[in-house]
Amino acid sequence: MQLSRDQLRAAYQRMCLIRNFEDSLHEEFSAGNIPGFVHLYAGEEASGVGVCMHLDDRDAIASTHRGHGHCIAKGCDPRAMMLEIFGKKDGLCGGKGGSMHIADLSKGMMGANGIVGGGPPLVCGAALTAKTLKTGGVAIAFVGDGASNQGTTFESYNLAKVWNLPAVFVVEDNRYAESTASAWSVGGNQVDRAKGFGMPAQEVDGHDFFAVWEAARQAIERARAGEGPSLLHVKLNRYYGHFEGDAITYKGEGEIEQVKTEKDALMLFKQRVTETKLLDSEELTVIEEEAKAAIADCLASAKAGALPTEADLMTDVYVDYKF
Amino acid sequence: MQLSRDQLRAAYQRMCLIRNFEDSLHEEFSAGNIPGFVHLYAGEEASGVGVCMHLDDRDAIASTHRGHGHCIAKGCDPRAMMLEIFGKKDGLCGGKGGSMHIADLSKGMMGANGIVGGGPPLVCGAALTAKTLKTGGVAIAFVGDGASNQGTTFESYNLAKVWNLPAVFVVEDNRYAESTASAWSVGGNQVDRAKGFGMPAQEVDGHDFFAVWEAARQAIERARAGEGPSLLHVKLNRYYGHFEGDAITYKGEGEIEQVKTEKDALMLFKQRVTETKLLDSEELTVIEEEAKAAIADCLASAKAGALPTEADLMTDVYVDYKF
Amino acid sequence: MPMKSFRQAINEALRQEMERDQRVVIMGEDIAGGLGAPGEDDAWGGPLGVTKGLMPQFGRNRVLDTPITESAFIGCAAGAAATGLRPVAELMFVDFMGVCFDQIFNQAAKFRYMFGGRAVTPMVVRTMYGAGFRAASQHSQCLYPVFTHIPGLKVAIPSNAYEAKGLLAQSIRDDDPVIFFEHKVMYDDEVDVPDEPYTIPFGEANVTREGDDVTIIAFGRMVNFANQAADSLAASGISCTVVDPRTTSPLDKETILETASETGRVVVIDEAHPRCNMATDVSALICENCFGDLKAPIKQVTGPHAPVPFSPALEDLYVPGVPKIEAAVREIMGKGH
Amino acid sequence: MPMKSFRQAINEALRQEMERDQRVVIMGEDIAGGLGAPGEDDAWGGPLGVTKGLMPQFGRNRVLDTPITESAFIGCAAGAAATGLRPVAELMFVDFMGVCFDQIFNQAAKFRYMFGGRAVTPMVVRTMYGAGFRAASQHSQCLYPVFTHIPGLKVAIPSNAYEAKGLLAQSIRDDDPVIFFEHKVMYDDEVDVPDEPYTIPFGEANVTREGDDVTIIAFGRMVNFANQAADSLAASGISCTVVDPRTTSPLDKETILETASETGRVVVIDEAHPRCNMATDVSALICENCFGDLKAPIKQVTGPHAPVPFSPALEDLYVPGVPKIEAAVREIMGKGH
Ligand SMILES: Cc1ncc(C[n+]2csc(CCOP(=O)(O)OP(=O)(O)O)c2C)c(N)n1
Ligand SMILES: Cc1ncc(C[n+]2csc(CCOP(=O)(O)OP(=O)(O)O)c2C)c(N)n1
Ligand SMILES: [Mg+2]
Ligand SMILES: [Mg+2]
Repeated sequence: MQLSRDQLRAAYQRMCLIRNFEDSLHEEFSAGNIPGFVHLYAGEEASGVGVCMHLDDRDAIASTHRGHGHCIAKGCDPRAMMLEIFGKKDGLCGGKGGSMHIADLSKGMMGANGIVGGGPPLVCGAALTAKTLKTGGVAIAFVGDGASNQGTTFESYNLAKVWNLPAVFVVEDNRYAESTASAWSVGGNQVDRAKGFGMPAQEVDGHDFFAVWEAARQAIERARAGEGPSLLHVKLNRYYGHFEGDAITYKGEGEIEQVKTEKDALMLFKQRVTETKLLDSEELTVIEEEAKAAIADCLASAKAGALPTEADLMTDVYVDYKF
Repeated sequence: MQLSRDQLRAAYQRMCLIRNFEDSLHEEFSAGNIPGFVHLYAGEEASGVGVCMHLDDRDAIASTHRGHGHCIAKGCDPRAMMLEIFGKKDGLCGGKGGSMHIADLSKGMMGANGIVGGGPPLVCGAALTAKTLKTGGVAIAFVGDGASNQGTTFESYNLAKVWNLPAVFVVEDNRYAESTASAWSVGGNQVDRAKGFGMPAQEVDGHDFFAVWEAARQAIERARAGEGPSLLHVKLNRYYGHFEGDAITYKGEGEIEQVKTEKDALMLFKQRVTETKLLDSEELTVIEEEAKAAIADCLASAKAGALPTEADLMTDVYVDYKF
Repeated sequence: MPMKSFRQAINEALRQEMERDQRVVIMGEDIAGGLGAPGEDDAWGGPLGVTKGLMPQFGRNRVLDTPITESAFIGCAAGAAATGLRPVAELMFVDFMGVCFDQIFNQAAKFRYMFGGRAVTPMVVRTMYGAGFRAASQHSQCLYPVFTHIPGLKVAIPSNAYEAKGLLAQSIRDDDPVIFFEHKVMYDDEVDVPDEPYTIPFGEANVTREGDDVTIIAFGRMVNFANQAADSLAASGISCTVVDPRTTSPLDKETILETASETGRVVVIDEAHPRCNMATDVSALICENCFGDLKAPIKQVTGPHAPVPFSPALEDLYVPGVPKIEAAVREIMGKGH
Repeated sequence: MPMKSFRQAINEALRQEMERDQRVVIMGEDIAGGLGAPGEDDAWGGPLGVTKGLMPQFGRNRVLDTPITESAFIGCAAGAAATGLRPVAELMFVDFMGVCFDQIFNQAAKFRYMFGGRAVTPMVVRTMYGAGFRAASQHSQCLYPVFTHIPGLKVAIPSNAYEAKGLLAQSIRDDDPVIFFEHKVMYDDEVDVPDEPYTIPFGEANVTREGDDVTIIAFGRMVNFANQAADSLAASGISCTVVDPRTTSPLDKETILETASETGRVVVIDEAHPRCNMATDVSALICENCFGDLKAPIKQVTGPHAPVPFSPALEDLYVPGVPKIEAAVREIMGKGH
């Protein structure tokens, strides 16, 4: 399978949007402009985008606490996201969700999730909806290496297998859960675990957009064809701390820098498409600059946005309820 | 490794005690003499006894809702158990626990459990105690095929592996969880699942006491030697319904009878030890009759036992508490 | 009107709602039963036969047996509800909430708020509660106070078969997540139940007795005990109002406050453990809002602060019964009663 | 006496109890941190640094970092407690209870009763609660009413660093399972805390202010707000008693009832959602037991029946603050206040 030039441009654009989105949040957090827990996806772009390039609005994804990248990859509006993260009334969730709870069901984005392992069961549900209503849709659970040890995740593997659901589990193994290495916390390994549940699985280099894209293509086609769930073990790295404010002392010296220089996802993508002459470097530069400008613009909107008010406090608890 | 004649006698005695215990409960339930949920272990004796023959009081087991057999195998007093199941004051748990919550921590029996998948985390705890206090003990979780799909079970596999705990998981696969076949409910299989977590595992014929005994010996020695957890997939059959009152219409015609005639655990044991002349059939008959009499006696005690009274209702909620 | 059992009423509500709306699916452990097994299909119809017959009518695609995997299938129901189905999940015993509560209270209950109103989660969790079945500590709890505490959840507790049918139909048609409580000792209890579908709105209490002296507010199975107590107290000249709030969330505050003010004497009956339960909830509500009308302390009659014991001898002492309710009423009526 | 932060006080209690008793072990996610990683060992010391320094002193065998596996490690703590250790498990945020509640409320809490008194389960679950941290709906709940509802559990909610140190030491020495609540916005708050170990007994309330007009009963962080309100009300001539029950289970009923009777006017402050919470619990208790002494309705000041919103603009409205407490007091004092 081959990506069209339009698809390649779209992929690079999304990756650049994510990178810029996260880099600006990092700055804004450091400047004290964003409250709460903020977990950045910078460095992991190829995974979210490589997977979501295969999806459309009938497909659903469930994300994690580290959800911004998945949101953008799945087509959520970065401006509304930025407003949300700044707690503004016009945020994607009216300011009520914040970074850890961004969602847009109209785009099939079922939510970032503050609960590690919260997403996989929900994905079984979206997959069940697709299967029952015969929408042709599939559902993807993004699962951290840390979340890969949570009971809800294993149960979802089994339920998806036993019910033959159109689901894919994407284990994004960025080598750490908070400060704890996945090399320590994961008994066995992701691929063997999947096989233990009777699911096909493969390991993928998560810095390589094309590798993710191809592996995801197979898994998603399989699910769409009614052949059941499978798992991808995507190995990658995050560039920032677990959350903003993390001093990252647990990582080895130069660990992040080495990844950045040797296998940055955007860099690898650019090398590949220019070397193979699929896109030229000028158009890539345009995409980069547009992304940068777009995010700067989102940021300006977010800063200027109005806050929610007392009238918003008690709305949206229920569809209807007699208080 | 070879079992001594004394060990063989003890093993057969325990199996006979369990069989008689369960058969009498079946009758008593049918006669309306026992209330509540009663899950019988008849048919599965070789598993509990084959495993527990390797254990002593420093070792712990956690059981399931189908706990009577494990209790007897681990050395709990059948009389006190019977009193408990009849809800009597002198029951092993003062009548407060009943069939689903029999326990005797002094014997390392951490309790039957009304929650499917409740036991494995507790076993990690007992194993941690053994490891931390260097008692030399090991801890065994009995897990049904149904319970093998519960998140708590998987998490316990991983925790035991990552912490290198002296634990063994014994999956007693009696082919059904309530009315649902394990052939349907278990994605993948037990041995591959264990391997997915990096644990050694083997499949065992649970009708064959000697097979269980040998596999358990290896797993328990491994754990005692500090080499970490492992799993046994024990395949067996239950003779009665899921609980007493179950019409068992989901099973195939003659399914239970065939097991009883072809591979009843007591029958196989007897054949093996008499054929190999380890024990003679007279002494086995004596053991059988003694077991029968012992259980009849327990039953009489249980029926005659006094009930708890209002004074007992609010005791044992706490060690101490200011109401 | 035909007499139907609590079990039949629930079965009928499920059947009628499934007929009415293709998006309604039901799921749970052995709700049909016999999956993968050589014998009878629909072998169980739920552990106590409540869902029997639904699989033959609606098929395995809408009657979904699950492995033992509450967090996955309850979460699956939440995810399915958010994406277009209307699932009814059976949490066999509410005591099992501890293995799946996150998917209920952090996911389903909060989607709408966290997502700024841009989500609906029309799911129902049917679950058994209550003592009296000799089912011991881990199969006998009430726990509805815990669910009532959580914003975003609705909680229905039918007191008989008629209520069960109407409240369950409403639960399924409702666009918010509803936890539906079925008392396990009531399944064989019969009352008149219409054949045709009907709903009972949430947050509207049912006043089952009207009286002048004391208002008894009770939940679920306890409503029946309260009615019995009221009938027997009437014989000794004490006239009671009995209120069945039907749903604890939303709670029909108006009816509660009105009936409390009318009599000025209140007894609240709650089978649940006494701390932070519905008895405290309703007592506090009344004490805050119609203090001036109160003639006596508000009495609470509840289960004790202890796990549910197995022994029938103890369990019978555990469950708040008619005599305890009568005694509480007589106590606040004061001397001479 | 040296000033110490809430964080330091908890760290000190853990350290001293671990020194005192070899059976005390602590476990949780990243409570030391850096496991399997090339960089700093003890890199985190818990997500907010509360357990920092304990691993270097006591080693990895007693400071046990876990995978993200709450049901396994909380259950492990229960099993370890039942077999001879005295584990202190950290449930990072109480909001995560939903993935492990079974091991707490059906296992640890019930062992002793189910096993007829033949078990002790000396475990502590330390956990963060409360709003104000901009941590949104799934990291800001209180939920202690849920644990208070469960027989077999004890629940401690320290209101400052001094209380935290003494109550945590007691929790660790206690032979029953204790859930220990730490308000996440209080970690940097300092008060005088003795260096030497001490315990504060459970079920003995602390009366932090004595007054004649109104009794304010508050929990955890709210005690500080109640004190502030009392101080400011004193300026306008309203004199308040403030009661910090310290533990919700057991609850010091005597002190509550006594102080309520003395003033005859009561306000209960509870950060938790309003339904079936500690405000209802205490209100109902008072209304049942000192009705005759009450001069006014019992007011409840609580968080609203809504998930905790992320936006600081909304969260600030969410948390019950000093002005709301003052307003409630003035309201029951009646006209002219
Ligand atoms: C149930 C639960 N336990 C613990 C946490 C705290 N927590 C938030 S993120 C995180 C680490 C997650 O690691 P991983 O799954 O690898 O995702 P990553 O952060 O690396 O993307 C932890 C422990 C939580 N939010 N929910
Ligand atoms: C968490 C939980 N879910 C469901 C149940 C109801 N239940 C009790 S036993 C059982 C089947 C267990 O099957 P298995 O683990 O195979 O054990 P077996 O009964 O075959 O010995 C079920 C579903 C329960 N007790 N706990
Ligand atoms: Mg990670
Ligand atoms: Mg089974």
